[in-house]
Amino acid sequence: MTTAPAQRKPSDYKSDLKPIWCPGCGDFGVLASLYRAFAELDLDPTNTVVVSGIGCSSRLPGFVTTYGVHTLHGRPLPVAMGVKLANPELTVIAVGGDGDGFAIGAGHFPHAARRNIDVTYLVMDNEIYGLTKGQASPTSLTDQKAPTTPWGNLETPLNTLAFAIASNASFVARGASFNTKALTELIVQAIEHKGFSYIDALSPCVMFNNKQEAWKELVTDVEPDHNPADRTGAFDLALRGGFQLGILYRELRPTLDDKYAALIERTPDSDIVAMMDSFSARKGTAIGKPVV
Amino acid sequence: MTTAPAQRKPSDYKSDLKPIWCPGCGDFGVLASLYRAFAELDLDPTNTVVVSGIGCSSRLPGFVTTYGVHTLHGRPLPVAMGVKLANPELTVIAVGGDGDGFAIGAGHFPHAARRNIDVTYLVMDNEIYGLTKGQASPTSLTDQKAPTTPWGNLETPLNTLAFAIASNASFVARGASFNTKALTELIVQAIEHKGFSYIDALSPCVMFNNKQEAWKELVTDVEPDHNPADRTGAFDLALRGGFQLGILYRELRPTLDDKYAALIERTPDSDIVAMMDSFSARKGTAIGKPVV
Amino acid sequence: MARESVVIRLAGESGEGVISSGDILTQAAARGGYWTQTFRTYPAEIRGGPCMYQVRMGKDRIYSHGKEVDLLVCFNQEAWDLHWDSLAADGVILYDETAVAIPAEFQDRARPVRMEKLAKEIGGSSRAKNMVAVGAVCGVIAFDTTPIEELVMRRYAHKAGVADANIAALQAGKDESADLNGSKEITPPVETEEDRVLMSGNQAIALGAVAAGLDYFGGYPITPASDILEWLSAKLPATGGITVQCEDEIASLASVIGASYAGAKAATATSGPGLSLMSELIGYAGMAEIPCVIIDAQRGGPSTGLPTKTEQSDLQHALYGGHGEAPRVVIAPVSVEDCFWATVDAFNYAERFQVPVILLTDQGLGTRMEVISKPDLSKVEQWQRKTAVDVEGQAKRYELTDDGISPMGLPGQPNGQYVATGIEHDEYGHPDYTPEMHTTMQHKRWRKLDPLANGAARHEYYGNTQPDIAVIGFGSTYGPVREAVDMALADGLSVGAFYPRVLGPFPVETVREFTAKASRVIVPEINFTGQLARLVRGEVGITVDSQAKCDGLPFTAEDIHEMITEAVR
Amino acid sequence: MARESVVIRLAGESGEGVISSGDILTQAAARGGYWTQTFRTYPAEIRGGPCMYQVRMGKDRIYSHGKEVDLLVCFNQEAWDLHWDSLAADGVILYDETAVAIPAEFQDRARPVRMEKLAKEIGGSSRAKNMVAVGAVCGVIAFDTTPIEELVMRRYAHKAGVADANIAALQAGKDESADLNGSKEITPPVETEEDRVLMSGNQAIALGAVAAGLDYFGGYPITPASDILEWLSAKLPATGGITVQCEDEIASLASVIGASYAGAKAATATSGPGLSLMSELIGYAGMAEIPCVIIDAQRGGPSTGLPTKTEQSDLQHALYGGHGEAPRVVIAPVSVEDCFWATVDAFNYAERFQVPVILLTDQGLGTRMEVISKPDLSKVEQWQRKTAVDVEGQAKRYELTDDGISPMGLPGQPNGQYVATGIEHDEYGHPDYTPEMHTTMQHKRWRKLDPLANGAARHEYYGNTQPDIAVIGFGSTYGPVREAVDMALADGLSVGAFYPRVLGPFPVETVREFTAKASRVIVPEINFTGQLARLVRGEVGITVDSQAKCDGLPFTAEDIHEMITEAVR
Ligand SMILES: Cc1ncc(C[n+]2csc(CCOP(=O)(O)OP(=O)(O)O)c2C)c(N)n1
Ligand SMILES: Cc1ncc(C[n+]2csc(CCOP(=O)(O)OP(=O)(O)O)c2C)c(N)n1
Ligand code: SF4
Ligand code: SF4
Ligand SMILES: [Mg+2]
Ligand SMILES: [Mg+2]
Repeated sequence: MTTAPAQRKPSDYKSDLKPIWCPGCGDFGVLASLYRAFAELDLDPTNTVVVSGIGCSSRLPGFVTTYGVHTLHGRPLPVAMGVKLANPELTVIAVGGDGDGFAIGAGHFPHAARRNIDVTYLVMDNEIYGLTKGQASPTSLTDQKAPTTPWGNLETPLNTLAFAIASNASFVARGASFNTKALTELIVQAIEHKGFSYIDALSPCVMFNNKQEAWKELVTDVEPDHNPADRTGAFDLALRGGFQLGILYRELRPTLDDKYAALIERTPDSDIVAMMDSFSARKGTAIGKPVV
Repeated sequence: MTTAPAQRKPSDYKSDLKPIWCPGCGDFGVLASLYRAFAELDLDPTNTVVVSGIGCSSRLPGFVTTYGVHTLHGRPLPVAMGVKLANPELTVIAVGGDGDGFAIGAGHFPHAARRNIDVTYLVMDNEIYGLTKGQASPTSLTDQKAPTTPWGNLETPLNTLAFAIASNASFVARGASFNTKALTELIVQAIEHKGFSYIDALSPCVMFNNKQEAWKELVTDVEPDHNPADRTGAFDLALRGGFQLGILYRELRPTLDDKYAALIERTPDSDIVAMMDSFSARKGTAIGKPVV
Repeated sequence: MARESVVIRLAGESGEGVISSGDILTQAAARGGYWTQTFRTYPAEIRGGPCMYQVRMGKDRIYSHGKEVDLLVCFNQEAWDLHWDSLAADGVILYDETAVAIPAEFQDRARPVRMEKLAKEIGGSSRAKNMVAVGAVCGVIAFDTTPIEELVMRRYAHKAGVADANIAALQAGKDESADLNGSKEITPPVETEEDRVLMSGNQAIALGAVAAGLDYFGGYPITPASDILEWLSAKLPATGGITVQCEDEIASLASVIGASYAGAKAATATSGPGLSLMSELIGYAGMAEIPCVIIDAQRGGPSTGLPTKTEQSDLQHALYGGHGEAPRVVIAPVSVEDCFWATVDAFNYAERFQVPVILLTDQGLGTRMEVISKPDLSKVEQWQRKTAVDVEGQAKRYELTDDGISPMGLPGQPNGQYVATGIEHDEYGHPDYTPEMHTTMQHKRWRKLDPLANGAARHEYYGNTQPDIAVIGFGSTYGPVREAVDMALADGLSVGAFYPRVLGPFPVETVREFTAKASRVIVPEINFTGQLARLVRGEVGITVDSQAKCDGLPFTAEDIHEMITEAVR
Repeated sequence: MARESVVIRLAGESGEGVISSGDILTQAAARGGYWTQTFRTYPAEIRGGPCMYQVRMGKDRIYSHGKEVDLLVCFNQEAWDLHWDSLAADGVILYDETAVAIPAEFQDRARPVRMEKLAKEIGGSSRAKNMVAVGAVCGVIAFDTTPIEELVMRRYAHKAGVADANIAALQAGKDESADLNGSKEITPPVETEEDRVLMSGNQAIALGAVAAGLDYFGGYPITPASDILEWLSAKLPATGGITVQCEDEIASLASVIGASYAGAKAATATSGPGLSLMSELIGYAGMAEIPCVIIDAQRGGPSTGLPTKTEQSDLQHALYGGHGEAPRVVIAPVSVEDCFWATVDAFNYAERFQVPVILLTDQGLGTRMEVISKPDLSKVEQWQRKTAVDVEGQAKRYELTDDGISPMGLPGQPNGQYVATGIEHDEYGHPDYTPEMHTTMQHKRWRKLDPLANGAARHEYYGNTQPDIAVIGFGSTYGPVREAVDMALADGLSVGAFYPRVLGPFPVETVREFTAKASRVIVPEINFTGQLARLVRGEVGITVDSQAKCDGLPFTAEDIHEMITEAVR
């Protein structure tokens, strides 16, 4: 008989690779929160997959002892969906940057959300492109100066929380790298949530957009009387100025993998032999295409 | 002296190409509304560009006497942005289907919206892929049967109005092909609106998803006391059951082309000679990259 | 004298019953024991536009759709205008009496059929036009209508009235062409116990995927590949697998890669525009060494092009598409039957070599219906990927092995953890951009394909194996080339055809041997720039005679025979 | 004896001042009247990882970055470990006294420099390390520091204290290497009135675009192309043009196509991953005949690959990428100077032939700084597209003309209205999928490129024009090849190089002529599979000796010289 393993510690999730982030980068705080959340949930690294795109933040899977997929710029969500649907036993976490998720990857987000794939999506939002050296991102502020906006950003930033709520994400929250305790707790709840959970984690880029101090001024906790089941209320909260930390929206509805499991359950079993026979030239199928 | 031309008639916008749509297709009603709206605005076909993607609905530009760009599946919005920015004098209308706009094209929508490109985007929403013969689209209902969902659609449809409001579209409305008078009026207002205007036009596919009669039961007009300046209120309205016809949201803020015009205005003039000189090996630039 | 095969062409406006008539005839022929092959053209619009359905049936195996039409059925005037010049010198014509005017010189071999009128009289609506037309055809070729009646009974099992009306329409149609009846009599089929199936190339692919062990299929609708996704959506859940209609082709392949990472046998299907969009991810799969199968049903290009026409113009993109140099396998099945086997190969190669495999078919092959010998399922092998089940300590996911194939950890397997990545990396998958590592790893990744270049892949030969006149083609042109080789052999020529079933990696030595004694190498292909010809020249360094055409139509055996004949002149 | 050129290599941890030291040296050398060329390697991460900056300067025009290092400056131990074996036999070493240990056998030609210490003492922080290092270098090569002081004064015009401290650090550095000073003395530059500029390949491209009349630039950041977008974002509005950072590369090219449709000269820039994503739209631009320029700064691939390393592995994708067969022009500039001219050509070809033009550079060429003769702006031509200004009645947008070029209506032009489309179409742009129309239109679209294949494009020759040993390359390898040809000519060999500046359409006849007397054709390129070699074989049908390497580093002249020498053995 094997003895039950002791509860895992945060350090058990730390890989041999040293993070390549700049000293002080917010992503360290997010990573630390992730380690702690994993430990709190005692996740088995063998059954956990962290999927990312491309960017500073997207290097995260390398620093974790779980399975990982460092995909292409903007593609973590559809890859994560494939992982989860192929093996619903796995805990799947997608991570990445604001550019990865909401510029090139924006088209995948609403579909992951409305399908309610059982994946936690943790975005390290620094309102900038870190890896490519500081260009504006879809969450950069209007008038912000950056190498591609030397005269000031002409665009209105995307409110990713409002976007998530509108897209039918079933769990929408915001945390911050400089508040690891709360962020850890949010990650725990997001992973425990059955369905698509989105966390916007403020995570300052000290190199190209160091707003840590400014952001600390702007954060407030979601008020305790906020009702996370109220979608319009959550939307209203998302539009409010400053950064509301906490869970804005939460809803329970069947996940995509559950629905597929039910579908497989409800379709009568068949196999290649029967399928091949249905094309028999002599026995003949009924005229027309195969129907269910 | 030339005499002022008489106001153009709807039929003046009708091209020689006969629409290839199935008899009864909702797109006829949308096209008729567009002709009328053009006539009401007396748009000059020479200065008007209709941009589309791929789908039954995206064949529309061929049936209009204006300039047109029949682009690729999902790409009308970025193409329309390019057209408008290159020549802000033009009236630019993007059209297409629900699949074109919200499946493959979903990633461009929030950016067109938050940038407030001065383009009207008219989606012929039949909740189905018409051209490829009836597969489910992102707006298809849950449990709907279609060739790719023979066991019923497992997904939650995207609420495109809520999505548009969350994405910061500055004009969000819904019309229906079977209500051409109201739709004409909406198109007129959308084109007159300075900024990104989105119209979801219900437009039944009689071939693969004929919901015309059902939809007629479900439409109601936006209540007259609805305040289109209230973003949360608009969101709430978008979530309500049934189809609300009318303008849900409207806001005036500077358009992207206006901002670029102001930027060009505010940057001191220069030319290739001066730019080349700034690289002079002898005279030498200051150390480092060129700065503004 | 009865003919061994007949070519029947039905033509009219899309939506008028042309397609259903063709389908009924094809299924009836199959059921009646004939070999058949079909060919269709139809507009890219949903409604309207000319369409055409050609059925060739015969007592022996049929390899191409045939050139000269023995029996032309015109549903409208345009059908006559477009197709009269495809008629054989003694070809006969049936036409809707109200809609078509036939020139005087054809009158003696043309017969009016009251399609519309009889359909309405008997069936109560014009829907039964197709049955009238099919009946008339059966009369001309002296085809026993029993199989059709059976099919009708099955289809309308619970609607006796409808079934009766259809059968009545069929008989009435037969009477319409009474004085031509039997004029194109077809030899009765050979009695056999052999099991045969009737299916399209796309269906054969879907079945091949199931046979190979498909678990996950992510796709996005596109003509002419959609029905693979559709068929699998109906059938795969019954085997425990699933299909997802994704938001676009990028998401389709991304989800396939995710599923495969997690251990599933995974595939997608698309046509050119989708393949273009997948370029970046194909490179990722090659770099991260994640098995996956991508089916590309080529259509007329470039761009949106000719969605419902056939072309073989994605070859170079399949081989080289995507920046950088990522290994991949490119397979081109040569027939409907081979669509099944090539798909099985595709999965097996993907799993064994841990690469993306692109299966190149085309609109013609994917949509044509063909009677084929039923694939012997006991011959299907399922290869599994090399996994990291038994590793101790940290898994070397990208271990440098002799054959380049490394153990792949699968989530759930202890100690298999690694990070799949598109960044250059060391054996552990850790980022490493040194010149040495990049060189080493490119060698490792490409080395995996060596066996396929050097004998492990099965190719297709027909005729002489070291001919004087050598024909090299790929994919769907095999059928007409095979028939043309038969004609040329009958002419007494030394001729043979070689069809590489695996085009990437290219079987350089095999082609060199095949062409060793050739005075002429003819390369027919359906595209504009002669892609295969360029490939053969670039890889093998021999002179070839490029015979490329890009009219959106398949070759006929006669086309190829003429090329061969020209070559010896 | 003073040397005509010296190779200086600075190496250390990214972020330590290596890059700024190299930049200062380069700019000072340029200002001082030297020709220079630089070469850098750096990690793909923002912070940390080894980086290297090599400056070659000399009195004559410099074509390559040089192989053997005359002076190595080590900021840390790793720098020594990585670079000691690049030292020339008599190369000298400067190193940070606290951080580096130099083996005994190098001690006599290595000198410690108190980089950190002096910087802190003089400048108050370690930021001035770079000045100490530069000062030490100046001592060794006996380079007059005046230009540096001027640069410092300009930079810190308003901060006298900072300027003084920097200059003091510079002088202190010079003293550190006192006993090596002058050991690598460089010949003074030739006095000249000629105007020269110092710029990178990317900057030359940005300037070329402005010179060609760029109106609209849509881009998405990606290494190593981002600074084209960045530079233009700062500068283009001053000319009335604009840049947009789009949401991805698909949107970038889509917006460029939209802008061009509306009459703007429009371009985008990217690297491999972005080019892959653009595949479908490149085909669209080819089919709809919309002019546009796509700059691809190639980097190490496949997939995410080696973002900061150089490679020439996108050639095939540039030529064939995307399904179907859509015409395009592929240009490869051969030097920083040519980046300017090739960009002008790119716009002109795009406008005249109404096609997408892909400009292939690479990380090495795009990021290296080079002193070049200032391009003579009076020689810049701006070609305009053929428009439909004067048409009467309905415009035949895709009119079948002899040269294939049709009048393009621009919004705002009366009677020019048409619908641009990726569907096969007739002369009016109306959908038409008939076999005849597709064949006709493919011919029309491709015919436009004939002039470029047959003499209209300028190519680059060096050495003999019909040599015994022929070298064919493309793009950035020109510099080292040119130097190697000089070496081989000096060896008495019959040798010459041909660089097609336009690779698609390929100048088949030109290559045939160039190689007519060659006993060997060497094709050096920086990739794994030998893409150019395959292209030459496939297009010209000649035997070539592929010399492909994929280590992410540019060739040196010595590498090429060795190939040539091997060839005659
Ligand atoms: C297709 C493609 N386009 C562009 C890039 C270049 N690129 C790498 S990361 C990145 C953006 C990074 O920003 P973000 O996602 O916010 O991550 P961060 O570095 O800020 O954490 C870009 C544009 C790429 N790798 N692939
Ligand atoms: C890249 C690409 N993928 C797929 C297709 C096939 N396709 C053409 S139209 C279409 C969807 C049409 O649906 P929708 O946009 O709703 O338009 P509708 O026909 O319903 O008006 C698809 C999937 C394509 N043309 N290009
Ligand atoms: S560049 Fe910014 S985001 Fe990237 S590692 Fe450095 S601080 Fe973090
Ligand atoms: S298929 Fe549907 S959407 Fe398309 S034309 Fe017909 S009715 Fe309209
Ligand atoms: Mg970011
Ligand atoms: Mg639709």
